[in-house]
Amino acid sequence: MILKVDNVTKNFGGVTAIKETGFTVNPKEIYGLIGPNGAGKTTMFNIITGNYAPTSGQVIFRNESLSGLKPHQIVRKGIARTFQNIRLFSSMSVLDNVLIGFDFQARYSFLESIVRFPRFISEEKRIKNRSMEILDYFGMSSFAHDKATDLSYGQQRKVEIARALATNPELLLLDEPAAGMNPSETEELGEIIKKARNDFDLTVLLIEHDMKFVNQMCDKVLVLDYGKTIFEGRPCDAIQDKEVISAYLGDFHND
Amino acid sequence: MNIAIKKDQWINLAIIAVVLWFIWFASSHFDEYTIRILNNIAIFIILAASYNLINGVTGQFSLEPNGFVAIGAYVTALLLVTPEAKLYQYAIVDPYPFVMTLHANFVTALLLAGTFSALLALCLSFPVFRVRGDYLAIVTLGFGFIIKILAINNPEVTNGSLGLNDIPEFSNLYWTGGIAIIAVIVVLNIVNSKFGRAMKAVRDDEDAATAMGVNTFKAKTLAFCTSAFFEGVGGGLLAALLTSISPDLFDFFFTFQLLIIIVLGGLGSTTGAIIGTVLVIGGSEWMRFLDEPMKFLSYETTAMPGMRMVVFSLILIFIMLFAREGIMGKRELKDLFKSKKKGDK
Amino acid sequence: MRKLVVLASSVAILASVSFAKEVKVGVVMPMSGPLAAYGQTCNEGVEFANSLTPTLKNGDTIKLVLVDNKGDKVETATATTRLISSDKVVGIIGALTSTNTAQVMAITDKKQIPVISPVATNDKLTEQKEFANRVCFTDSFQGAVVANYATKDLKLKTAVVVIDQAQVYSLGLSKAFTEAFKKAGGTIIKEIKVSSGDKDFKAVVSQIKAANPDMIFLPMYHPEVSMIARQAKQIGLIKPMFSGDGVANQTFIDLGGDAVEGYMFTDFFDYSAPPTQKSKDFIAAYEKKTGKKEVNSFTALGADSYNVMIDAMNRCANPEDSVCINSEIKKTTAFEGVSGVINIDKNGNATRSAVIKVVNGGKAVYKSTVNP
Amino acid sequence: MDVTIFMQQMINGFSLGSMYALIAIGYTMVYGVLRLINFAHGDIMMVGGFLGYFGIAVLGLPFAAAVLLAVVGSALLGMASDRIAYRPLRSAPKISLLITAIGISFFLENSFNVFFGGVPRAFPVPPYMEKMVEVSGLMMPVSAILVPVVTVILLVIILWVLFKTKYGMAIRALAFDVDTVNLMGIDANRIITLVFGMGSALAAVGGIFWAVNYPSVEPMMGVLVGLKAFAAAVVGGIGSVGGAVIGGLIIGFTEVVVVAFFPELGGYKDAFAFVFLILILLFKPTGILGLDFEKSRF
Repeated sequence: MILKVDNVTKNFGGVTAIKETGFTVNPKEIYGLIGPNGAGKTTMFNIITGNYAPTSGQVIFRNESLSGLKPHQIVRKGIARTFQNIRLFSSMSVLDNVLIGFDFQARYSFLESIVRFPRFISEEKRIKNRSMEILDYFGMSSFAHDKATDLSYGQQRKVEIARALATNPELLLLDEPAAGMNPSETEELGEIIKKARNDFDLTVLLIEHDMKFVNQMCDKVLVLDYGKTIFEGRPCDAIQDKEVISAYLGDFHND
Repeated sequence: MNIAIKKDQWINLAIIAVVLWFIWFASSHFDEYTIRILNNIAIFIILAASYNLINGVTGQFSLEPNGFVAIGAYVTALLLVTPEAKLYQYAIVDPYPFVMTLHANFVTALLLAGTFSALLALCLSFPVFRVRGDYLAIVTLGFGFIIKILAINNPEVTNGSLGLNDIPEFSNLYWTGGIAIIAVIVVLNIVNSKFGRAMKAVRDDEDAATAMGVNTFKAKTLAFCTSAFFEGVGGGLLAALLTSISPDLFDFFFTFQLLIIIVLGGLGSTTGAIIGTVLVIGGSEWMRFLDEPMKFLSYETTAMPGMRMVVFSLILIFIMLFAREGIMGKRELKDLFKSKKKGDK
Repeated sequence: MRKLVVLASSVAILASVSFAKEVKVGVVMPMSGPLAAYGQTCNEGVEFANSLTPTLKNGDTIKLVLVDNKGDKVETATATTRLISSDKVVGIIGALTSTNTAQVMAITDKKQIPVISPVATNDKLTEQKEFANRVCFTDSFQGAVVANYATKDLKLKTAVVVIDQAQVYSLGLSKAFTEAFKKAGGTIIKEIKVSSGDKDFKAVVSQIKAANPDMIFLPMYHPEVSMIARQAKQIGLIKPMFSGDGVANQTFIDLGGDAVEGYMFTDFFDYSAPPTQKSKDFIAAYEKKTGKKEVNSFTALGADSYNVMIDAMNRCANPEDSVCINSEIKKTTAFEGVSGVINIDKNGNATRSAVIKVVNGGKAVYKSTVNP
Repeated sequence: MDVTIFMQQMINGFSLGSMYALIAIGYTMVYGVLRLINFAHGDIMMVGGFLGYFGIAVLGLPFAAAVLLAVVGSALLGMASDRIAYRPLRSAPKISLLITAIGISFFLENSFNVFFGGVPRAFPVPPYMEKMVEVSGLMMPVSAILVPVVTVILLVIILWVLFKTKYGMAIRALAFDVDTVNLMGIDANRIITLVFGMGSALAAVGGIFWAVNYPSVEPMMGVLVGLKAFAAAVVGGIGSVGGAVIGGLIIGFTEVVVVAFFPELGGYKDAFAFVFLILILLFKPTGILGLDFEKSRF
């Protein structure tokens, strides 16, 4: 068990976004969180990353509770994420974007950076090489010095995932990675995520609407509806489950 | 890769050598008036380069300079003025005993001025950086206001609105120019390190920066305290240049001038801050004609004192509307060469 | 024979004119910024005096170089340096406030250029400075004048003093008054601190009313004093009120309205009682030029700064020798100025007469003169 | 310190506080909608004062007509500043908006200083405003009573506009998200300009009554008051009109109490507004009445 969401509830004022939901994700698994709009998927994401504090229940990562930790501390524990609409740093190059991920892993102090101590130079070289390796892995190294926002949509998505991998995570949270992509790009993205999962021995938790992509990718899925869990299991079973269908397509045989 | 780094280092050394030569040449050949303007420009380069760190690089809109410059100036003045001079100039009320014992040489005074400002910035950063939104501008504006009121209402320490006089004139072009070079190097080293990248990430998208493990509170506070440190040192240099300071020297106009400088130069560009300083501080001397009677195509205007200020505010609005990037945008000197190289590739 | 003499003298004059050099005198005044009104009035006096006596005894013409310091210290320092090093002035008139004048003196003392300040009254200004002079009286003299007049002439025993911590003028004058008032047997019931730029003094006047003093001393500039007078009248606080030269102008009377009727203040000079022949001529010329008879005391002192400077230069063999000018200024005795008889001691301070005026029917009316 | 003196000070505090409130409302409305600290707001109040002065002293209008002239004039100025300076920057980073606001503020101050001179001008207060009213030993001018009354009336009008009219709903919606309002077929830019107009009109009324209570107008009169009014708006809860009034009263009372009961602190009077501001940010960043901005406004 790498991630355990333990009976979490979250309400904003009167609205209950998530109602006593719990699930566990095992190492190297690709776990899908699916459900109609407003089902609480993004809220769950934000609870795991620490942006929202759950009203009750807690999140346990590698049997250590995350409650009370600030978002950036959770990232340093090994949970990285990407955003639904790509949020690369607009004023920086692709390389610098990835280097941000290494920020907390570069071992030199503020003073050392001012006086350019040898440790600063060696650490900077180390993390620059590591970043280039990751970019190479994604075939993006030739764009290293271009402005991140000048790239195509697909390329930007790759840079965003590369940037998330820079924080050397164990759990990667993907927020609708395939959104806005044509089928061939989605196909290619799926391959990259699977390959990354094996090469960086990652566990992946993703939110997605594109059921074809979910089927192709996920080992297990959890279907949320109005904040409640209505199905957990393999994606192919989910498609036949009556409750899941009615949640998605509405109850048309309400005799 | 490392050939390029070597080349960059040579360029930097060449630039520093040229500037050092210019300082020597200026202080031995130029007349008093030009040297004073160069001193002003050097001090304002220190202030503008560091102010750009919090405003331009980290994107946190703050109006703090006049507060920290005041602190730096008073700390340095109290440490430099001789006890006898203090005794006779405290007219309103006798100074506290500890004020009389304060004495230090120039370098220690400047360092203490900077450190004291940086510590105060640290305390201020807690109420301000915990909360999002642009409260930073108003709190730092209020902070500058409170510092001025404290200086006026504590005659036992600051001699009140009489201010401190007979400060030994240590600031010459070597001091101001030298420290300006150090300040620019330090700021550039910070910007081109993981701390600088974190600051730029906070500017571009704070949430995404947090998602990359950046402690945004720490990044903002580091930028704020570094800015405060150099503003304190700049204040000390200014005190040792003017040889007499008083509370009304540090009002909001001081910050407004720095704002025009970094906006004109390009928010986020240290080279831009330098160019902005030369244009604004040098320019304001040249623009004195705006205050005197002017002849527009034979139409003789009477002297309109204060016209310079109107023109300054219009320039600021004009830049914001039409040339928001300023002269250098976010680019540094080296980027100019690089972009040319990339252009012809 | 006579034709020859006329010819010779005209040639001599022509020669001297052509040889007549231009001697530059610097003027540092706040022509813009918050103190603009005061700076412009004072500068008007300097320029008018220059138009009346533009040349020295030896024919050199005096050229005034005016620089606006915006009432700001950094600008003052830059302007003073420019006047000395690039305009090569032989003397400087100026800076209005004591803090900016201190800044000018900090530079001129090292460069050995004499400074005459028209209106900077702070006691400590000229101390330990060799090239610092002024034509106005000091705060302590002005404070003593008010204190003695209140205790001896008006027999007032208790007073409340309102101090504006942010103004050097207010601090100096209130300290001088308090000392003189106590020496003359009076007691200060309460000292209230306000800050300049303030408008709401209702709380202050309510407090003064509670203290119920014989008189109120307000050593501040006219914007604040007119507000206090108005709000005092509003809550029925009618007591004799005194100020220094900070309120000696028509704007004070306009702002104060009928609330300042009977308000007494000290001033350097009163145009309705010209103390010397020179001031009679000055007022007549001023009236011819501007149509107004009311010569403000700042204008009169600006003119006197110029006149004292020229008088000292005339007494020097070489009118451009700044050190000689400075020592001559310090020998000025019984000089008949526009604002009255001026004597300048070796510290550069002026001992001169002061006048006391009272506001009556919307006009400042001359009451009496107090000689040093 | 007998009761009448205490009551007198309370009334002083109340009239000063409502003065700050009047100006703070304008700040809060512009901030609520556009998340912009309108640095020029204090100076628009100064312009209101000057227009009032010109109306009465130069054009000889009766007081009411002069107020109208000031309100319309300032509203137009506010709208023009939005139209010319802020509208092109709608999508610009926040920092450009703030710097432009500072530029406008300095422009207004210095152009008035150059063209009308720095000398304060006496504001011709209408006689009936100066009449003193005596209530059980407490003396106050009519103008000091008028201000709280006017503030309450304006507060009611604004709340009515915000919660009962079509425009009000558009303004409140705008406070959430400018883009979606456009999708709803409302021209967001026109509404924002309208809000600027309303805010500036309020500032003009504040300027006039400031000039009536303290009868003088000069180019720099808006600076200090504007800052304190913004501190009041933040203390009360930025974005909440009711909060602005409460914040204004708090700061007004504090300043009077400080001078009345702690005379030696008189010099620090102006600093209290900012001390409150920093304290509020430490303990309750959303302000007394303020609502968490992620949720709702006003």
